[in-house]
Amino acid sequence: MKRIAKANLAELLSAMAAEAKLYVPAESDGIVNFVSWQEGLAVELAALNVLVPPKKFFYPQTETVLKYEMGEDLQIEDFACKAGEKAILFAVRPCDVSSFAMMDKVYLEEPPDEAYRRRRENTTVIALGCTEPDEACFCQSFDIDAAKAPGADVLAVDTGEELALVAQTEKGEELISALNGLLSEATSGDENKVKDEQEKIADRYVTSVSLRGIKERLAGMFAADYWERLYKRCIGCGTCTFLCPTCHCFDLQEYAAGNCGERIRCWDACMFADFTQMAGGHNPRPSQKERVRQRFMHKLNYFPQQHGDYACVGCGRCVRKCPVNLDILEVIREAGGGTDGL
Amino acid sequence: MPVTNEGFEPLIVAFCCNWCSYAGADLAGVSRMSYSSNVRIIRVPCSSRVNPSFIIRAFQRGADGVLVAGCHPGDCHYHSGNFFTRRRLTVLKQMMEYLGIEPERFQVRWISGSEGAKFAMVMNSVAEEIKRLGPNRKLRDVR
Amino acid sequence: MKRIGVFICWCGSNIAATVDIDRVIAAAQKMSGVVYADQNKYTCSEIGQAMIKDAIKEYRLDRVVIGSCSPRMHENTFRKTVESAGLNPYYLEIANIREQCSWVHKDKEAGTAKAISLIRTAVAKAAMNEALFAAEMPITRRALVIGGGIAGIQAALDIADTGFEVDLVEREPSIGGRMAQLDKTFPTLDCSACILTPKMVDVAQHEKIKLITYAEVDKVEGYLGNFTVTIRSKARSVDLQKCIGCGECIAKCPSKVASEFEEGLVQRRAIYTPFPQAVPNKPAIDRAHCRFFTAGKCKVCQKVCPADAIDYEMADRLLTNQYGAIVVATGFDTHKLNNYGEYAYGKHPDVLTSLEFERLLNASGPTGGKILRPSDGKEPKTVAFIQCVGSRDKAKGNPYCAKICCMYTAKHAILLSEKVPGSKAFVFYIDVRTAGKDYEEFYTRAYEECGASYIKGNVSKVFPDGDKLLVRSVDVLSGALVELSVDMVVLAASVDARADAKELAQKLAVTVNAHKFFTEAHPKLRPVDTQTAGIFLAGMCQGPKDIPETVAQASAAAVKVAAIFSKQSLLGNPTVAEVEPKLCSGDLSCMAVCPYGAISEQVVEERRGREMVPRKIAQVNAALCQGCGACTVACRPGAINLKGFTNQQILAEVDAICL
Amino acid sequence: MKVITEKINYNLLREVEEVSGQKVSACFQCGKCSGGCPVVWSMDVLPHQVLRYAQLGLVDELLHSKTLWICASCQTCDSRCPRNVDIPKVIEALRLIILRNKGGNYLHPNDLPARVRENAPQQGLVSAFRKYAK
Amino acid sequence: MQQKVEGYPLKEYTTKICQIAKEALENREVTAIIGWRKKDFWWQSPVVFLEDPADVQQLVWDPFTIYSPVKFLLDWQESCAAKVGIFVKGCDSRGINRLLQDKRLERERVAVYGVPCGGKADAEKIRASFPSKEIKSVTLIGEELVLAVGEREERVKAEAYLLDKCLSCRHPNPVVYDKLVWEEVSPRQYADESRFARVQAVESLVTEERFAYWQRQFDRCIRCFACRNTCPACNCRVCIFDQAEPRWLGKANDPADTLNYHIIRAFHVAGRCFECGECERICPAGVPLQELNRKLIKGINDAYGDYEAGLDPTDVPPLGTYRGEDPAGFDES
Repeated sequence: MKRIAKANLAELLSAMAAEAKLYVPAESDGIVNFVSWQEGLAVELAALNVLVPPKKFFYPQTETVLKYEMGEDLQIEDFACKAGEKAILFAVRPCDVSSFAMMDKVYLEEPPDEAYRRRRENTTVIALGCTEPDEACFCQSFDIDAAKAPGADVLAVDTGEELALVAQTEKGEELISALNGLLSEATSGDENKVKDEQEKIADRYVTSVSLRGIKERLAGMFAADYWERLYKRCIGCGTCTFLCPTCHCFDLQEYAAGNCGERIRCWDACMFADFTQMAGGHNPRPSQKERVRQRFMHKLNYFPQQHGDYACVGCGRCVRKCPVNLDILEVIREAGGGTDGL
Repeated sequence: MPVTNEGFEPLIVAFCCNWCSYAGADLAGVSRMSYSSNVRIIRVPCSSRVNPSFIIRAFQRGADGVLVAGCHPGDCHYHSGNFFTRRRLTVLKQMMEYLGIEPERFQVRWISGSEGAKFAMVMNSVAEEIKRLGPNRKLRDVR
Repeated sequence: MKRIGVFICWCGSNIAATVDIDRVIAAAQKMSGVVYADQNKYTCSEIGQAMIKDAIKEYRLDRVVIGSCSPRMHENTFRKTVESAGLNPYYLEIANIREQCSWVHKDKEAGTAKAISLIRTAVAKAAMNEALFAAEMPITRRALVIGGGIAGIQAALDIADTGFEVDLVEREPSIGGRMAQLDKTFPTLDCSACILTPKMVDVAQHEKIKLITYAEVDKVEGYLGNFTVTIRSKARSVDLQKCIGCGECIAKCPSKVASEFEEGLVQRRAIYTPFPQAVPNKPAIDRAHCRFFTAGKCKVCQKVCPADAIDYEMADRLLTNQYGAIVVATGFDTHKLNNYGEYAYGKHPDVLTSLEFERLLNASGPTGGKILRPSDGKEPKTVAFIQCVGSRDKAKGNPYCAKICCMYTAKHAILLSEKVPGSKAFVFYIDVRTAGKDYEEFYTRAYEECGASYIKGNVSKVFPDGDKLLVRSVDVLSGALVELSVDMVVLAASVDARADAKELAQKLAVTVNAHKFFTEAHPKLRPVDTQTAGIFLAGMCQGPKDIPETVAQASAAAVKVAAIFSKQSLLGNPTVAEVEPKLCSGDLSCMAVCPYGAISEQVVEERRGREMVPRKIAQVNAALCQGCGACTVACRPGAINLKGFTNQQILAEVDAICL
Repeated sequence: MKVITEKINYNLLREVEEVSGQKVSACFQCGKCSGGCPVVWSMDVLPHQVLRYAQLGLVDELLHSKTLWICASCQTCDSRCPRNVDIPKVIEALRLIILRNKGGNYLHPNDLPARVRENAPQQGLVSAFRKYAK
Repeated sequence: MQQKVEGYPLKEYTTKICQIAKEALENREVTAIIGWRKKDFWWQSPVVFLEDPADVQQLVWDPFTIYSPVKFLLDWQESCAAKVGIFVKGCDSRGINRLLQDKRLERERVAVYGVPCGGKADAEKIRASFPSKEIKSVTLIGEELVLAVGEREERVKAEAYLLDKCLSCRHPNPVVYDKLVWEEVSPRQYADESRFARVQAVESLVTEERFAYWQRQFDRCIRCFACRNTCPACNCRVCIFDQAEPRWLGKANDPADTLNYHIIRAFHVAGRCFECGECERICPAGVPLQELNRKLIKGINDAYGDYEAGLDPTDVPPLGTYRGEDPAGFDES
């Protein structure tokens, strides 16, 4: 374990930026997002979750897949093999770190998504352990220890005046050793302090849900009246899906002009009316009811069936940001374990 | 004038109503009035046919300036079309300027079928202004 | 994929001199969808057109792009060319590489680059061109003429003479209008009645004309070829079928009221015909002044009627008829002189309007054609004619020139000198306007031969001065003050649009100008048409004009009507708006901006789940739509599109230009 | 009198219109003003001629005319003018222009209290200027 | 002037609302009620749909009954033929007029219960002063906000904790209703001045600063369409932005296309936006959309005469009409 005074953070960031493209959480107009770090930028360490989840670094909202030109012969330029600039993500919260594992199940399963794989491989993730969840945080219910982030390359823990840094992977070791000049070795006192901080958090949650039996309950609920009641206040925006660290559905679009064209991949949201719109006009999910059902079924039933895990990390973004307060907490409580409100 | 604009040939999309401004352009041609070759005309039946989306699209695709030209108020071939144009495009123009787009980028002018000289003059002055501004970067698509 | 053919015209050297045609052809061949590109020295020539037709067949072209002169020049020519080769004429697209390229750009490099860009744009649009077909509409071959003055009479006769049915609606009990009030007409001094009365009789006797007097238009619906008009036939209280026109009732009627026809100079009865030569020459009861209708007893007319034609129970009737075209000929009102206290009109009996003076001249008028002073019945020896009363007066009258006053005043001066020997006319004018065949000569005659004194000076005030009238003015030309003592003053009152012109315009969905004169479709080239297809204008209702102009316009309107009626069916404009029902929200913002009333609401049945549900959406009447496209922008979801200029086409053009 | 190029003051019309706020160019010389003027008998230049000279830019004719000082601003003319020209205002403007050209008024309008300026009759003011003019 | 505000504890208001809903359902005047209920946290009062009179106890009126229930009427009306009862605040009621003017609502199929509103609370402002996790409840009593925080009760001046949009609200009282739930309140005095304050601030910047300002705002846009979907003026059955042929808006989140979206969205509500401010409030990325909407309102008012949307459903919005003598925002020579 290494440590550095928070007062010297800028130096550390500067050194990291020399290693790779560095992204840090920063505030602008009241909104915290991951942005590219540059000298003088104030890093926001107090905020829990940034607005747009860091999945965007592996799976950008918009990316070019290929470009082509039609002439005598067709020329195609592939962009996937160019993806993956060396990068460091600093201060990713443990729930978001957990989401990477979920995304990996989608994009790294055979055949892997080349662009995603390259970005994932070339990015070093530094997690920032949480000490104080807010009322919308419920990662604990998904067995995520918010103080720790086993999936991260490096774990940072805020001990007040200092940050403690623990390398957890080979990539992490490399980074730490590269930064060694700026770091000092942690004492056993520091280690105890970190341990203390990490232990406190378990009791600081005010919100939890029981997932017991939810997958099974939902399996039988496809035709339930419940959805009829639930969907009514959904306005079909993409807030929940775009802000969800585990939502991963995309659309492919063609931007053609004359004899040239570009194919792009961009985030899409199952909440949108045109998500399942087919060329002939038919839409297998004709109303918001089917769309809302799809989202929660996917998160709590289909995804666990396919991949063994729920597609939710309890980050609470949807709880905080849904304009109509229609969130996964409500669905788990009403449809899931322990609650008989159906 | 910034040095970077030297040699810059802007692309200007002009939506011209068929009855007045397009006819004005024809008259400028018949009268052999030379004007900037940066202008490309799209013929529409009436200036009220010009959807703000067309204008934004032109900027997105790389136009450096957009002009909408129609009959003078009261002379509309369709009686009232340009009165609606006037309100709509006033609102659009105000908004674009508010969002930080230079006012010269998007212009609306009334040019009648008999104003060939005015057509040529307007085209030249628009081209001149856009040249001075330099390329449109604010509204241009990245792809 | 479309198979597009591109044809570049040299236009001799007009295009070829500043555009490198070979390079344009080479570029066109690489454009998406283009399977053939060629050039011709004169594409509009027979050889050029043949080349297009051959290429369409040989290369199975389904869209054609021609780079040539302005589409405003040869679009129709080339549409026919592609049509004769079996394609829809709207598969053609023209790139204007002459007026908007070769003629305005001197630099060959720039000109060539622009020509390529214009061709590319036209190709992009052509690829999205759809086959368009003009809607075919049946025609009701019956015309409605509104107004039975000389304009309406002429229009009705001319339409009827081409063999089509006409209904002529007149508000008053008789047709004849203003012209019937006149004595002589300038510049020939023809007797007005002598030339008008035969036409009135022709109208009454024409088998194709149905005369509907004492009636007004209530409601107009429909469009060119298919108007539905409701006419309110006012209760005449006299059964026209039974009435023999003997006049017994008029003679015995006890109620008297100022005669409108005689401009109030004499009185008429409550049951009356407006004038002796009325057509139909059968009376009507003016209920507002009839003793029976106002006081509840009398019925003298009923008692004396030998034909039992009086019907006090008669009510207004609504007649609804179909018409294919409408001619509006509602005439004018004379300007009210309330604002001109300085001329003492209404304060002194010998101050008259020109129309009142006209009645004094008329042999069937109140004085039997003698010019006599209303005050004492004596012949006036000196008469002051004041021009522009209410005309050219933006302060308190009409800003426009009434056009006829200069000429009728010259006529009055001439007639005065003829009827009152030794008399003297003073004409106070601002400018004298005599544009018209033989008009200047007529005016010259007034001052050269008939002794009229023309004084350039607007009269400032008329003072009653015993049995004389003191007229104060200035002679602008000499700078002398003028103060004349005259026996009579005649005011050339301006002409106004009918007070209710705007109401009628709204019923007809046509427009009026600021002075309530009906607006023509184009001030130069379509002076008879309105903006609404199938509705035409004749006479003063469109603006001040004299009798020959009125008659000419009426005949022109008749030809326009006949031209419509001579067609088998009507072909609409194919570039009309069209609603995509799936996208339409039914909020009808489109309707608010349509100047033609072409958009209405319709209910469609839509499948929702297993049931069919009704929903209101917009629909376009292709017959009324003129294709401006204002609606397409008002429609936020883009549900209403304009054929020939679709959103898709224009966006494709934008994209191609910016490539 | 004769109108020759040198005599024409091209700024006069604009200046008169600016000072008077009246559209002098709207006058089409109908003479109705002159015909009705109660003091016209004593004028050397008739009201319509005043407007004509102003239109033509004939300064001298106006400068030396008595008419400008005879006009009583009774407004008979402008109540009848078909072209909406307030002739007394035009004449007032001409008086002002002449007085200005003479230069150096003893009394400057700004010396007057604002209330007097607004409410005093124009005639009174003009008299004051003339009286106190150098 | 002391403004007249909600005078008694909110519990009594809630009772009133429940009572009206209960009667309407029991008397079968309506088959359903749209109102607000309380959810997990103190700051959540989402819209609720009730059909059973026994459920009306769920209804609440509290400082967070912010979200407009109005737009749900569109879906409700399409899926159900019966009459529905709806509680509306001043801003919501203008949404009703919006839908009526757009012919998207049949007035006789809605029973409108108008709720005069003294303003709603801004959870962010409260969180800045009190620990969110410890807040149990927030109540508005008179001009005071009463918070139960942990075990203690805190009383603060409400104005400092109200939503900005409520501070510039001109019509706190419903403008259309069948029944007024309680007596009207008077609008805030300073509403007029604050209405265009932010617009004027941005207007005073030079072109490049304005562009930088808006670029920073739109950069955060995630293209979730929440602003559109929440807006009662955006009531098209198929939004132009959702159409594929032609594609008016690219799906890639490109800066120029985002600008395209925001320009056209604002243009489509020009003269129709009734200033409920929900687009801005619910924007997850904090884009100040109301500033854009109000700029257009200001421009239209200045050029074509004052017009307030959502007050009279029978008039024609400013862009659907014209006058011959209209001024133009461009060179008309």
